[in-house]
Amino acid sequence: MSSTGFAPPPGDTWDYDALDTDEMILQMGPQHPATHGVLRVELRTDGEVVRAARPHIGYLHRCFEKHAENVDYPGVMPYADRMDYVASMGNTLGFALAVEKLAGIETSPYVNTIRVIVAELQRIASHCVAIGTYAMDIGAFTPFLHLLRDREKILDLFEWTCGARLLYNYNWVGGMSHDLPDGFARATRDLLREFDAVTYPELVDLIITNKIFIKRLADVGVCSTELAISYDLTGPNLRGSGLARDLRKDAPYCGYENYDFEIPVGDGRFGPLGSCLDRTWVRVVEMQESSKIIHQALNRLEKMEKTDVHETVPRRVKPPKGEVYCRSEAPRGQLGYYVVSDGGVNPYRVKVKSPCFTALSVFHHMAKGMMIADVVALIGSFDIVLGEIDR
Amino acid sequence: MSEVKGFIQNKFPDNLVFTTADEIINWGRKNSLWAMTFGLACCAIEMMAAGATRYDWDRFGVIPRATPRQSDLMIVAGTVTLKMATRVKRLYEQMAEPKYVISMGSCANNGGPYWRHGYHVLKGVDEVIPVDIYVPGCPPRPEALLYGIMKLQERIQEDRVTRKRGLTVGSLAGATLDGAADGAK
Amino acid sequence: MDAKAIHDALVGRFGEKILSADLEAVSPFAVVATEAIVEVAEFCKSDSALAMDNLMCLSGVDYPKEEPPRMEVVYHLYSYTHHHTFALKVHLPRENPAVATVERLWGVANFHERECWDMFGIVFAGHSDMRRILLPDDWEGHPLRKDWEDPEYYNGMHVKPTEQMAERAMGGEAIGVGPFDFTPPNANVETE
Amino acid sequence: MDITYDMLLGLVPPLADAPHWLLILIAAALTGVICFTFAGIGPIVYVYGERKIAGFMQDRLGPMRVGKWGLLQTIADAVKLMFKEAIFPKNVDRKLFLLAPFMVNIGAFLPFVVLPWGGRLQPADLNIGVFYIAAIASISTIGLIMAGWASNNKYALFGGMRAAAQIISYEIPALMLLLVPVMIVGSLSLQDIVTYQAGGLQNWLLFRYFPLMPIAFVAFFVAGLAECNRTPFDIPEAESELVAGFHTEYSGFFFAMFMMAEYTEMFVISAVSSVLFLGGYLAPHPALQTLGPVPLGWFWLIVKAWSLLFVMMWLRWTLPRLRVDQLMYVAWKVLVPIAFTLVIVVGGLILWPATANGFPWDRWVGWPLTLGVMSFLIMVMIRALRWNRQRAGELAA
Repeated sequence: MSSTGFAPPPGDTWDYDALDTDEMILQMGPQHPATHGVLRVELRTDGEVVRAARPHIGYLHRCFEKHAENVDYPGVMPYADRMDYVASMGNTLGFALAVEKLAGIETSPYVNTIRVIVAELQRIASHCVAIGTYAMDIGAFTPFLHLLRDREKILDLFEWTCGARLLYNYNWVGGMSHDLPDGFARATRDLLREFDAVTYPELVDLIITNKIFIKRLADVGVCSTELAISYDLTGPNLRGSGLARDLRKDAPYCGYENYDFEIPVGDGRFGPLGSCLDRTWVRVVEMQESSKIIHQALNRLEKMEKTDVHETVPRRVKPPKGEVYCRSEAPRGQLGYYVVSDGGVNPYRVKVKSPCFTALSVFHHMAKGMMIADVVALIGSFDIVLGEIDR
Repeated sequence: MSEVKGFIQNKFPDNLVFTTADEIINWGRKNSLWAMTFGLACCAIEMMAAGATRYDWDRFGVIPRATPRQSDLMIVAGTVTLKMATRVKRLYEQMAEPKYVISMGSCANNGGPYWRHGYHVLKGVDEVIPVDIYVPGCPPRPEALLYGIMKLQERIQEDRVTRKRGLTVGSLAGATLDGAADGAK
Repeated sequence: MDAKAIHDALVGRFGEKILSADLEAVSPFAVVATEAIVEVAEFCKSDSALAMDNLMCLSGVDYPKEEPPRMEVVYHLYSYTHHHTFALKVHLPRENPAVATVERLWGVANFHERECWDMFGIVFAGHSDMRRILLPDDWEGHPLRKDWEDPEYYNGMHVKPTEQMAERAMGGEAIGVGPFDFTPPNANVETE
Repeated sequence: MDITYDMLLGLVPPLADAPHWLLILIAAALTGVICFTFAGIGPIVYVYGERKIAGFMQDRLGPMRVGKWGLLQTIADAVKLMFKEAIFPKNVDRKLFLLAPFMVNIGAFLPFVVLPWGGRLQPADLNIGVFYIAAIASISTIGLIMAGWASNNKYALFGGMRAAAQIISYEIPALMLLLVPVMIVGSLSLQDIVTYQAGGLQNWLLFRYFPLMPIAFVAFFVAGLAECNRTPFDIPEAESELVAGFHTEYSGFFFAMFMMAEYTEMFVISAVSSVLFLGGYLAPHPALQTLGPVPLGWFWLIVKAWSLLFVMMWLRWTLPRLRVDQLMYVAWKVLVPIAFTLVIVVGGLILWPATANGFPWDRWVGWPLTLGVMSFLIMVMIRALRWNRQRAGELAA
């Protein structure tokens, strides 16, 4: 097999002629409407039931870590944006926190509050896309378009603040690229009022309490808490299995400690705990928590004295020799940056622990014995983004 | 209809309309471009936004189709990596004959931000398949994609269908993999 | 438990197998002997005081310029019950580095180790499915090593930006947007 | 058909002494041409209608750029598909691959022979009309399986097998529920069923045996949905799982034939259910039956069929898709028991003299209540829409 002579695992034989008659290998190929991008899943199916599944990734490997070693610290931001392109505020916030921790930069509470507002707005927008594409995988096409319409309003806010719709380069190391425009607070409040009054209730009774949706997801892809911890599922995937772990509460950063919000936990309301529906349910309730946080953050912002966002941005980012591992709560889970610096202008090594990468590692374990329609539901329930998996 | 010059010019009353076969066929092809859902990376999210409520591309007659057989427009939206390039080539060859390609985003145009150090990134999708329209931007706004589709429609409208096989806009089937490689050099 | 207490517990249990440690660093870590890494990891996970039941991140780092040129594998561990983190490091030689797998302790190590093999060439003995994870299976070399050179071609496609594209881009000349002249190779052959 | 026969004799008198079979042949050919051109034009309208309705439901415009309001959109699609290359993959079973679209179209077009558009405006008044429709509907299933098997593609194979399982297991409740109106009327011919329901709204079969017939109508409609692969039963061509189900390998004009067959089958199912339960070409009030000399039978049948078509399209864009085993569960554990009990109960009621043709309270309670429920539904929808708009407007202010 490989040059170092490792025999293939006895269990899953994957050569074609070893199949007995009625099994067949189905390639849910890199171009497939339900794989959220370019993921190839190799299913060994017996009729509709999946005997074994093997995900193949790497179709969107864009060499982020090689770029991070050849570009200076502020230059890594645009590449970090493009990793998880659905929630790029979360990536750049993670990297900024890591380098600030390494370089010992203290950002002002004003900048921290802006970061919280923008991160939570991005969480709502990212969950809109996640739940929308998930509903489309199950077959309902209209909720997807309704959620994208509501997401467009959030993108308008981002465009007004930092000029871009999808990839912002808004979090800099030590500050932000632009200050919030002055009408921002009023526009965000309008948006959130409409979100709480119309979008959220419509989302809940159009998708979550929809009888067919519950029937399709209630007892599918059940993931126990030990399996989740062992395979390092984080974020909504872990909270769907009943463990209330959220970095914004356990290890608060950016001033999360002075906002009160609860952590939604899957409670097995419609079936066994940890099913696909619980994970989606956690994401839906989390959107409401995020809007609560933004309300409090906006109130705090008004009472706070306005400092310049470029104040603590160093002219040349040269952190001292050393290494740091810093985690932040991105919409898809716990995003970890391991940054090693040798005192130079370019980072020596940046390793990203992406939540979707680890979520996909449990896929072959849970896909055994499922039907093909459930495999699609399982992929959707982990809300994976291939840009972040392949980096 | 463009000005038709010829011996039958205004010899008949106005309720008689003359047109050429090209006009009708191109008008049909132009207004029902069925795009293949081929989202790779960030540009796929903008392509979805282009298909969604605010920038609806259904107004131009574009429906997303899942199989290459039934689609005649391939929008390469996102970074084409080397591992994906062979799949892109195979999908292009599976499409039915008048097929058009829009390369959306600077990653698909020439490798984009991953141009300098991307050892696994293909430097532009035109190394593998012939491209009709390049839409710049990273990611291009949905309006830019719609403008690209309208530009493609103009190209289709002025194309002459009855020419020899292989030379109309949508049928550069001859561009094989190695043909494309030295074509680009 | 803070880093000091964890380090003392490890030294107490394993003695000289814990080679060195840096506890004042931003992320404290301890360097473990290569052959003892599985026992130390087993102890970290099973011991009630440490209870590191979550492998946050497993990363490879290449240090060619250090005095004995070495390759490192860094294990960042986290405990869901005690909310403390700690890092273990293993030093490996740069020519065919190998270390035992920790896949049986944390399932997630399967993917992390495959990526480490793919990017650095570090072999994890006893790994259940040692294949490349991100790069295509027929890719030669391991890109994240510091001595990595981009290949010229990968099955017929340019990997390094082509000179023609490079000097056109660098030369500031507007790269003509629009299809290159793709006359099919058999264009001039007169059919029928 | 007898209309065209007399018309033929009227127009071309020397034909009168031609042999009888030749006359029948020409008359039948004439009716066939008229009938199938009308049936063929239908999908052009329905595809445009579906895209506009989908646009309306998804808060967007739908096709606008092609004709005045995108009216020529489907014509552009048809022109493009005509000139598109129809690919024949190499190792595909050529004969079956070629035959499948035609089988599916046969299954979709032949029921038009029996559809009554008016008193004598019916291509052929077969006295086994309902039985004929049931037989024809299963031909398209063979076409689907053929398409799935012949295109030598794993996804198409799955699509074909799922189509076989779904349509066959939904035909059983559908046939049972066809029996209910036939038992009440006592004849299989569609013309008799329609004339039995003459005399205004309250005589329609839907409003007889008040609680039973609405249930039979809804169950038949659901079984009909499954018959023509519409959401939530569209698993044979589930885009998100099976790429495109059984017509994955079809391109160009063959794919156009599959789409035409699907939309025609939708019209056939809604037309048949409106003939059986909603009194085919009968107007809600006898006075509205004709507008001066012009008989409006065909207008009423189209109104009823298209309203049912709207409901089908409405369901498509709102409901998610069922999984294969849940689908079978609904077929066998829900619809088949309902169908059997209905047949037995209605059979018994007919034999018992007191309720020979309907419960005593049908006349006063039956149709007002059903109409009440239907109008309540529509009113709720409109109010929800207005509340939503008003809420958004007030918040934006």
